[in-house]
Amino acid sequence: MSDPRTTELSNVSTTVLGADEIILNMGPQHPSTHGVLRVKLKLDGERVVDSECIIGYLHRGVEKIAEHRSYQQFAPYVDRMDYVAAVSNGLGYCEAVEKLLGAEAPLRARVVRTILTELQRIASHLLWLGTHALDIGALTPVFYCFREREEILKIFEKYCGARLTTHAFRIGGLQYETYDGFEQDVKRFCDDFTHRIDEYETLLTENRIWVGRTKGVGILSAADAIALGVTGPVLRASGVKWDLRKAMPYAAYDQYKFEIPTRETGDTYDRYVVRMEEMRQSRLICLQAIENIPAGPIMARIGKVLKPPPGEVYHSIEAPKGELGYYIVSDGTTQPYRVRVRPPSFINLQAFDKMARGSLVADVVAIIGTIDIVLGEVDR
Amino acid sequence: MVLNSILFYFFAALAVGSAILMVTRRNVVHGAVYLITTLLATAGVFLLLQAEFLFIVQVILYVGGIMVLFIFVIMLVNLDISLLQYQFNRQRFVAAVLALALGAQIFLAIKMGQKSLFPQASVPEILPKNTEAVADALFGHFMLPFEIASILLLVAMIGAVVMAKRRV
Amino acid sequence: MVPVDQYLWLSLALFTIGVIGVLTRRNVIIILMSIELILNAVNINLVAFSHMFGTVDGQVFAIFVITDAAAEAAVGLGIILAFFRNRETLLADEMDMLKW
Amino acid sequence: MRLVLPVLYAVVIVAVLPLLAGYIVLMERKVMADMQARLGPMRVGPHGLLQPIADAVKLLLKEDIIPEKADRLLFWLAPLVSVTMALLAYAALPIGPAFQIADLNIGLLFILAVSSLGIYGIVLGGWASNSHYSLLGALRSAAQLVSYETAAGLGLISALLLAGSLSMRDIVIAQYDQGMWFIFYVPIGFFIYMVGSIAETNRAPFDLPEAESELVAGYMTEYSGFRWSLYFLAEYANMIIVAGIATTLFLGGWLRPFASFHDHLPGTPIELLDALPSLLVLGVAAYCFFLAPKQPVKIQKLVMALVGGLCLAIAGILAGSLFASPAVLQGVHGAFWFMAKVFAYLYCFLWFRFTFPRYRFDQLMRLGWRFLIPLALVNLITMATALLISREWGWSLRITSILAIVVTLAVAMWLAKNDQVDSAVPVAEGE
Repeated sequence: MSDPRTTELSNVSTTVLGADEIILNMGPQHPSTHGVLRVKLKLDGERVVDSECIIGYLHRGVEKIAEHRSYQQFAPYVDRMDYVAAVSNGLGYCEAVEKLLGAEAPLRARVVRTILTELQRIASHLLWLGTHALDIGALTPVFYCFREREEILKIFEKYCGARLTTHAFRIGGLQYETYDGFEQDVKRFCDDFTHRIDEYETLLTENRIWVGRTKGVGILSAADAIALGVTGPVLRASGVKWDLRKAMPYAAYDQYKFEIPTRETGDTYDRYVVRMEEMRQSRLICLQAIENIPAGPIMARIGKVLKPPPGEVYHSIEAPKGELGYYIVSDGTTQPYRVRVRPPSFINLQAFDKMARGSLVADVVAIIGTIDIVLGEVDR
Repeated sequence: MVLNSILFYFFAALAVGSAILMVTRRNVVHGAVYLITTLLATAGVFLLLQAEFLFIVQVILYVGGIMVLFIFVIMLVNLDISLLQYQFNRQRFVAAVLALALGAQIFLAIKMGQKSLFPQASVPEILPKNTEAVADALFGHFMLPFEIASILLLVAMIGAVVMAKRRV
Repeated sequence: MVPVDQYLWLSLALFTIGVIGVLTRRNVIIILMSIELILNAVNINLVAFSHMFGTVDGQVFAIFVITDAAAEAAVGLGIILAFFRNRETLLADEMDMLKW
Repeated sequence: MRLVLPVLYAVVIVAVLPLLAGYIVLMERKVMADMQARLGPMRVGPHGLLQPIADAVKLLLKEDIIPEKADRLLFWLAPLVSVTMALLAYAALPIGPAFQIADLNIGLLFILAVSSLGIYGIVLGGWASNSHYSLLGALRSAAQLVSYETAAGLGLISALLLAGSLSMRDIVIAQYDQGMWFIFYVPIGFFIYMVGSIAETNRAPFDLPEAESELVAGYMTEYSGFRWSLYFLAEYANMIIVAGIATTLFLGGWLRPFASFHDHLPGTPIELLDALPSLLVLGVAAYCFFLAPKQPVKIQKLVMALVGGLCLAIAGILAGSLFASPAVLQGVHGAFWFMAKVFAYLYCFLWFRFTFPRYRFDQLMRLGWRFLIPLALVNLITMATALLISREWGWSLRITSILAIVVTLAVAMWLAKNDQVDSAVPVAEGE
């Protein structure tokens, strides 16, 4: 149903309407659809009978662009997909190309990458928390979340000069050495952050209204989640303990101890709890990594012009929103023959219909928020 | 006391005028608004009759409750069709004449009995604590009717819920 | 002081208008509202007499009338809603399912 | 003279209320900013003090749009109904022993009746706009108002039992005579009224008719400019009204804290409380003068100093009335205490708004009908029993009311526990 090609001739509009049923279009311009998602709802009173996500309003042809850029030139483009987690996108792409080249980034680079990616995960979850709470009507958390996210973005800015679309990593390692005081900055943030999470939790976790609005809303069973290919916190909230950082360690994750938080029910509240716990775990990873950043080079010796041998590679990482995979086919030239991205938001959005069916209109807002989509990534 | 009379005739004119408008308007919502005006004018008349508690009951219950219900239902049912239909039924002329005849009869009845009915327009002493008096009457002498009325309301409530339910 | 018969005239006027409304209009909601108008006219009488005799009995009766009006409105509107759902009409002369 | 004073009061209220509403908005924005770790309006005037005036000018100058297919008569009428009813309710509100337009012996019922008519402004406005969002918002709003009015009214009755009168003035005097504000006798009644009043004024967390993301702005969607500001004014006027009712019934109205000790122990240090208002306002004035030189622009310095001067004048009046006759003292200080309590109550409104997420509509209705109304009924019965016991057996009302509170609390716990069904959508059953 989330196929961008079937916009109007969709299953929702062609089915016959019952006596009390109406079609409601939410979006693409709507405060709570997080960008330009358009949701077509068939309602019986306020109850959702059928739903369909219509996407493609932010399609920029990122995958096609890749075929006309050299490997390095394409790296900044991936930042524009999930623009609230640009660092993670960059990590996935760089590692995929490295795999294609048969090279590996030096350990120091991998550790710094891990730290920045985990900070990015926290930032992405913070943004999710703020907007999700705002959708449900809690006005205040969003400002607190942005306050902390600001700290993370400041670290990014100090490191590479950019805040949002950072292009922090290069194929083969890092372009920049860490700045003086990088460790202290991260440490200060991590030390501070544990109280901040407690602060959000006092506002929300035990709040009767919050629990009432999220518990039992948008339930996704583990079987459904696996069948739909859902990944990330959405999958883990349904009780599946699957995290690529543990299952197929990349960067430097195999060196650090952390838990994979899971919950059983798979409702909106569980996804909230899982993400909150993930932020704590990310903080722990950052703290462990910052303790001991090994010395050494930050760039592998891969040469200036990249000409990977013909072949194909699939590499995926655990992005904040789920499994972010890159499938790259090389024909031996300086430009990739084909790049295919497996964006977590796009796949996770497929679960929307499953979650929304039978709920009320007000829940739809909560469900869109809980999947944590970024339309830049869905539409690419 | 002149003020009293002026207010009475003002309220009376308002009530009758908007009642006529209510019966003749095509748009049901407008009709409801005119009925609300009539009811409020009547409430003003009650106030002139020193029935303060009844004034409040009229405003809270009639205007604030029953009429809200009416407007609710009017908004729930589709209006656009009924706006185009003819508003008066076939027997309208006969019915109007009969109604006017009934009115004339009552008029005559009141006119003829006027003297015997009201021997002396004796101004009674002002009821100082109207609310207390009504409460005493309601919970004292009229206790049984009061309880029956509440049972009636309960029955009506259940009936309304059953009627309005989509699937029983 | 306004003489009591003035209240009766007012009441009579409202009553007659209400009766005309009930008998001539097709829209069942307006008919119901006209009935409310009639009940209201009765209330004016009751309160006027209550005032004349210096007791509150009439007012108590008026309260009962209002209670009755509330019950009637609730059930009546419930019926209208149910009827509208089934027949999609609000016109009294089209409500002829019991006629044959 | 019997007519002049009320008319004067009425004029003052009508003139001051829009300004007051504007400054409550400013207060709201400032409180919100403070709770969210930011500054809020800072540009127009020092610390945004002139922001409400700028907003008002903006609203009045905006284009007045009437949708083409709207019902013009009702579209025009509806905001007027809203604002008229809101203002009418002020007729019986005692803002001090002297400052009341009319002391009706059905005062409280009058206020409730009139403010319940404000619903017509909402419903008719929503209908007249000829828009689905407006209509849905209006229907939701009306359903919510009707439901929560019941609960709020039942909460009020528990205090009325103690007062034994419907006259707003007598209610305050009863609290003076009994030496205690009614909130201490019926805290649960106060709680119920508070929740009910938030819902009645459509404030968060019950702001579904206005802010629910799918309804845009509820019944006000199609309104703009001056008409919209009328609705806005009505909303804030209603907030002040409910705060005024709560203040009068539960918080001792215009009485200052420990007002009754005045009679018991004349000349004791507790009299110092009389000086508190003037000292407080003096403090505010001093703070303004302290801030004035720090303002960046010259005109802002001037405005800040003017505000300080205004506070100084108020402090002067408050202090001066200490030496005037008791009637003047009561009148001036009564108004001060009344407004202070109203603002404290309103502050709670803001506090809730920025703390709680929004209810879903079915949860809202369930809270009203399955929790608040039963609780209000139980509270009423226990309170009446307590009153009866203290009257028949001569127990102290303070003890019996505590017993009543305990019983009611137990019932509240039980109700809350039973209400803990999971929030999954209930199975469809009718409308």
